[in-house]
Amino acid sequence: MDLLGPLSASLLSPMVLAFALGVAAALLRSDLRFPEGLSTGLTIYLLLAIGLKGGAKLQGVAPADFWAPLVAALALCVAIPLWCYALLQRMGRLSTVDAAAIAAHYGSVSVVTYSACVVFLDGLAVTYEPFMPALLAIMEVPAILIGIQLGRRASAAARSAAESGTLRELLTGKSAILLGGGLAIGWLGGSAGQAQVAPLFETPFHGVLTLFLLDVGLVTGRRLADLKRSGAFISAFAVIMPLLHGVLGVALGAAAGLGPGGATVLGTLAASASYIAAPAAVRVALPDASPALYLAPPLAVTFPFNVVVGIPAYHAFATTLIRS
Amino acid sequence: MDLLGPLSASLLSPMVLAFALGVAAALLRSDLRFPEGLSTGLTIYLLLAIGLKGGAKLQGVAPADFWAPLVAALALCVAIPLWCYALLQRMGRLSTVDAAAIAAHYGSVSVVTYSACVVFLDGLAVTYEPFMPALLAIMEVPAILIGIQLGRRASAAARSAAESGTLRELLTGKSAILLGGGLAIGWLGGSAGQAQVAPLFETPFHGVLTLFLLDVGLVTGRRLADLKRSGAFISAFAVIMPLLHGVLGVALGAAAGLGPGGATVLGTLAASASYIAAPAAVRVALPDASPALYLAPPLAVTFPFNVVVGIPAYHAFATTLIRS
Amino acid sequence: MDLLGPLSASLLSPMVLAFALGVAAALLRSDLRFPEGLSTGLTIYLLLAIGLKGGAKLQGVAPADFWAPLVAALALCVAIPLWCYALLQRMGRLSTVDAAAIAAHYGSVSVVTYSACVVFLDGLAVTYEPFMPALLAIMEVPAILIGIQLGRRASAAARSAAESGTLRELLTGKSAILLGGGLAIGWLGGSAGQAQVAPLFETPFHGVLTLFLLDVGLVTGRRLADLKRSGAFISAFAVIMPLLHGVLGVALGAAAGLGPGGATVLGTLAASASYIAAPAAVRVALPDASPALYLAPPLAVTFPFNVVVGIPAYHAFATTLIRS
Amino acid sequence: MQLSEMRLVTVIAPDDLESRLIGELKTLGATGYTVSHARGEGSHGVRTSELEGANIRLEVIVDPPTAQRVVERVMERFQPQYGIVLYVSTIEVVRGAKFTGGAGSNR
Amino acid sequence: MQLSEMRLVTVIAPDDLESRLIGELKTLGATGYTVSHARGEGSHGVRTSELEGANIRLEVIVDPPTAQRVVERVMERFQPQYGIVLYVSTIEVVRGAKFTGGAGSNR
Amino acid sequence: MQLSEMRLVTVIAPDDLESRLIGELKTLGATGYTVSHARGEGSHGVRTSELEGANIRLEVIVDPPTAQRVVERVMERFQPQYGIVLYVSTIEVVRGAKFTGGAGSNR
Ligand SMILES: Nc1ncnc2c1ncn2[C@@H]1O[C@H](COP(=O)(O)O)[C@@H](O)[C@H]1O
Ligand SMILES: Nc1ncnc2c1ncn2[C@@H]1O[C@H](COP(=O)(O)O)[C@@H](O)[C@H]1O
Ligand SMILES: Nc1ncnc2c1ncn2[C@@H]1O[C@H](COP(=O)(O)O)[C@@H](O)[C@H]1O
Ligand code: NA
Ligand code: NA
Ligand code: NA
Repeated sequence: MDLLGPLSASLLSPMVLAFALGVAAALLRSDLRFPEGLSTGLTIYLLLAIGLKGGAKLQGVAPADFWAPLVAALALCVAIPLWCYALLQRMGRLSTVDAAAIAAHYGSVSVVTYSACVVFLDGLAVTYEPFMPALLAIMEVPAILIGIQLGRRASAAARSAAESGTLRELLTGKSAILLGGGLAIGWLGGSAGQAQVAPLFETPFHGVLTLFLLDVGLVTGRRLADLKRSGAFISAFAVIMPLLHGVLGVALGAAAGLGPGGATVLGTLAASASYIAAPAAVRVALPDASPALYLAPPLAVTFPFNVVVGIPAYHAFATTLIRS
Repeated sequence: MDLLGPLSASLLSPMVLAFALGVAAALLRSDLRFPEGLSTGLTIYLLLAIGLKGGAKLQGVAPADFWAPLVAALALCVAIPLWCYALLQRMGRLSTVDAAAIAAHYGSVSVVTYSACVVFLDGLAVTYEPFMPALLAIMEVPAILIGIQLGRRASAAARSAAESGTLRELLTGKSAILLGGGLAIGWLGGSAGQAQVAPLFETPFHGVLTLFLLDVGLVTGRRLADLKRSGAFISAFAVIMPLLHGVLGVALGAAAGLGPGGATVLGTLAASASYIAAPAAVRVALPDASPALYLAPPLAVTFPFNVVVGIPAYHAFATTLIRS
Repeated sequence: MDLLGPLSASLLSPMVLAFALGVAAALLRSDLRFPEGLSTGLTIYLLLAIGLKGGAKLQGVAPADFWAPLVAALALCVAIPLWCYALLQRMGRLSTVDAAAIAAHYGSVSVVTYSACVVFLDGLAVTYEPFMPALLAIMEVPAILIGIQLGRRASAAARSAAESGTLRELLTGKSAILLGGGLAIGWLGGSAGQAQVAPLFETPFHGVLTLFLLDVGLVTGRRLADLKRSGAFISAFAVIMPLLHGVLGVALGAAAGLGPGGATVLGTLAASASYIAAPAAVRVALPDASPALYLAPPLAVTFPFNVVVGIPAYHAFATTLIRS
Repeated sequence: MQLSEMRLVTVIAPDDLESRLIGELKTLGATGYTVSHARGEGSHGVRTSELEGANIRLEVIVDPPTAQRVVERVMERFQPQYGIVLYVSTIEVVRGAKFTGGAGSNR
Repeated sequence: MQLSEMRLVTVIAPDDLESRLIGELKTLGATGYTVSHARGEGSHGVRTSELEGANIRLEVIVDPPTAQRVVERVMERFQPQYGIVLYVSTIEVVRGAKFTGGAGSNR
Repeated sequence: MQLSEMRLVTVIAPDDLESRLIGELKTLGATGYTVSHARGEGSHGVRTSELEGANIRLEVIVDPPTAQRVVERVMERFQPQYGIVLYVSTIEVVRGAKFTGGAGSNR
């Protein structure tokens, strides 16, 4: 299989380059900074746009097609945080609460990585099942809850923060409201509704993602030093685990009857580590956990790894697995 | 006449659903919040976009066609605040200043409701007179001035705030500058000018409105408790008066020679209650008036009522009246 | 030559009218104000958009075509600040540091004026060399450095601010990162990359520029009083020098082998005075210089002059010169 | 115009805690509060963006006993877990009654 | 470095009043001011969005007599109608002359 | 809860200087800082927009000797060139050790 074509297409996409520009600007100590209104506005846009588009596609999905992939997705969401936690604690020798926090991030999913995957598949004209965005929304939450429970057992601070980090708080968090609400609006409005909002929420989506990734790059660049401090184990973890999760996700997807496109998306979701929903939840529910440990690896290692190497690889694996 | 088709089309439009999502998120105490830069940016966009589009259409309008609808519109703008004031004071037993403040809001017009009406008509491929956006801009101001004068007679605080709330201040307010200035730019630039800005100010308009309504929904949800506190009279007022004003507006529009589309728009304008321009003006000029009374009813009752029930009804009435 | 057609097209373009609306609103003391998030967001968008579009065009440019115009551009960038400085100091009797600051602004280039020129040429379907946006990015920096060096010799405050205003700081400034980074992204991504971001960064560009110019107009209106205070010499300078620089730029462009479109752009760049990059740099590096002197003339005189009179004139001159 | 002394408690806290902090303040009898957006750095690292979380700067004017209660509540319920900085200063206001627990509001 | 005492008047007011408040401050001899955006709640309800109106937080450093005049003017002309909170504190600055009415500016 | 006195230095400065000011504060031993966006006007004219430049409002809580050093450094290195306003006030904090140079951080 030719991996170089897609790889260079990924590497040279405006999205990846904007991320790299942001990292470079931060390392060069540029005064470029996104104001609050812009950063938050971009996040709101992306979450809502993904929800709306996904929701509109949901119309006409038969529950019968949906349940097997749903089970596969939930299995991933439960298993990934558990073994990440064990690994980080035993082999990585991280404190319980840090291990739990990182587990929550890697068990949850990244909407930006998901978008990069969709862009990649669209570029190859590969289709995927219409319920994948719904899986994205569903997969965001469980691992965060699991990670929080794991961390809470060990941390007095987290226990006394116990009124937070509950299911209720997660389901009313910005991320769930926009993604879930967007899905509902898209689904209820159907293609007629989507046609009305597409010129804002679909056509320029890729450009907005590029702008957002410039901002993500700025944060990542500022956080690179954290990575160095947190040691080689974490950095290795942030490459190896996504690869394993990606392969596993593709395999489970195939077993659940997804086509190559859908299996690639499921692999990508499994491989991705959250950096919008999970940090916001963990910040409040596991305040003891160190942001240096849970923010930098997803941003600085896993995200670029997935976009540049992972997604093409998962797709290559999916086509091999499912075609044969 | 079939009212259900348009009704469900309205109910399930992304705009209305986004508003509902915002209300739900606020009631669930979600942490979703639009930052200042985004909220204000959306307001600036909407006002300017409506102005620009309306202005471009004004080219080629003959004054002869315009004067009768203008007189109808002005009559509505003067009469509505007067009778609302009387009603609220006598039957509603509101204080003078609160009655005056609410009268200003119901006498003025809502640019968002106007936009919803235009979207509705566009969906049915119903045309309307090209000078309707100009009427929108004109109808924004008089009722606010009248309401302020009514309130000022009674309130010492308002009198000592007298250097504000003047015609000059209203005409240089954000809302008038953007709407009026947009009209002027659109009119001077004509269709060539409009072609240059349409990809920003027309194509994605509906999507931006959807995003804005999510924010409006958040405010409305936070304000729902106000509504309960202010009693049943106000809530009934906020449904019944718009219906009356809508019917009256359609009838006057028909009498002034408007087609069914234009009469629907005039009815909608009459029925709508301002929640951008009027609150800003009243806040400064009638500081004694209670925001709980003048903000919640237009947002939480009149706006959704008009969008879901009112506009289709005014349109049904207009087609009956004018076709026959 | 017919100058009136293009002139009225310029005067009545939404861009120019939005600028005028902003000036009028500020003079009327309107409460219209762009929040930080919106203003900064618009600046980031414009710089990045110009970079991206320019970069994508760079693919396939032969260095052989590029070097002569590059030399012409650099010559302008070095010469303009030097003679502006001399003139302002000797004839204008300005202090050394003020003269140097203004020289930096007029020697550097205005991305907004550049955009207006491109819009003008596109309107006439006149093409220009694909490397003009790269020239824009290159021409931004040198004159600022020269101006700062000139000012620093005279000002103790500037010398003690010496750790700033260095080449490094300029090259990592927001403006250079976005413009230069955009060029790089566009160039690496090529037309495939550009196609992905064009719906955000190209299609609505003109509309965004219009919105931005409304904000620029607001600042300009507030600054008009500065202009009056700073005397007639500066105002005359702000009209006459651009005209000279424009003519010179066109002539050098023609000599360097540019077509009429490219020569018009080079003339416009020479004639334009920076109001994004230069003020930011001068503020830090020449803190003694008076913003009233270096902000108002580019905004309130040179920019509108160039857009309304200058660009059509440079183009007329370019077509005469190069056709014959 | 007669000025009287009150206490101003300023709390710098992660913006995620806004609604919970405000809830506590109201329980303790604060008659109002003012919030603005802030970035910052401290022992819990940098807080300067949407992704990393940002701070709020919460100001509440209260009478001295309430100030003491606010300090205690925030230090007990929030400070041990979250990166919160809190400081108190004495200020002068015109009508002190406005700021004393529920009673004496100026409306 | 020698510090001298000055008065800091902080005004929390509806943002609609910004230009009028600043006009008054200048009339009273303030040599400058600083404004930031704020949200808040008090006896006049919640002010937290574009539609509901938001607050500004206006700081002005002045000498004690000017501070007194600012307090009086704001309390007389604005406070009775509008929801305004104002407080005064004593601060230390380096060159006090900068803040004393018109004279002594550092430029 | 025991409160102890500390010094709060507030610096209003052009936002372009943010990273340099923060660098200095860290060198001088500040354990943290808080920044918010501000507009303003003073002897250097209006600073109220992206084009004209805006201000930051930088707060740093330090012990009295560090406060003195911060004041001196800012006044020497920045104030002469740039329009900077700086003021100091005495505040009360809960665990003063958190704010004393490097040592005593609460994490
Ligand atoms: N010494 C300080 N002076 C001013 N603000 C501080 C200081 N230390 C911490 N902060 C603020 O309080 C927040 C939490 O502090 P910390 O718990 O030390 O991380 C930081 O993000 C800063 O905004
Ligand atoms: N006790 C308080 N502490 C701090 N800020 C307050 C307090 N009370 C009111 N405010 C602020 O002042 C504004 C007007 O107050 P009010 O007139 O009480 O509604 C509110 O929106 C708050 O931002
Ligand atoms: N008297 C004052 N009170 C409050 N803030 C001030 C005062 N004077 C100046 N400032 C602030 O400090 C900045 C720089 O001041 P200046 O150097 O006087 O221009 C201004 O933009 C204001 O934000
Ligand atoms: Na995952
Ligand atoms: Na109305
Ligand atoms: Na130039």
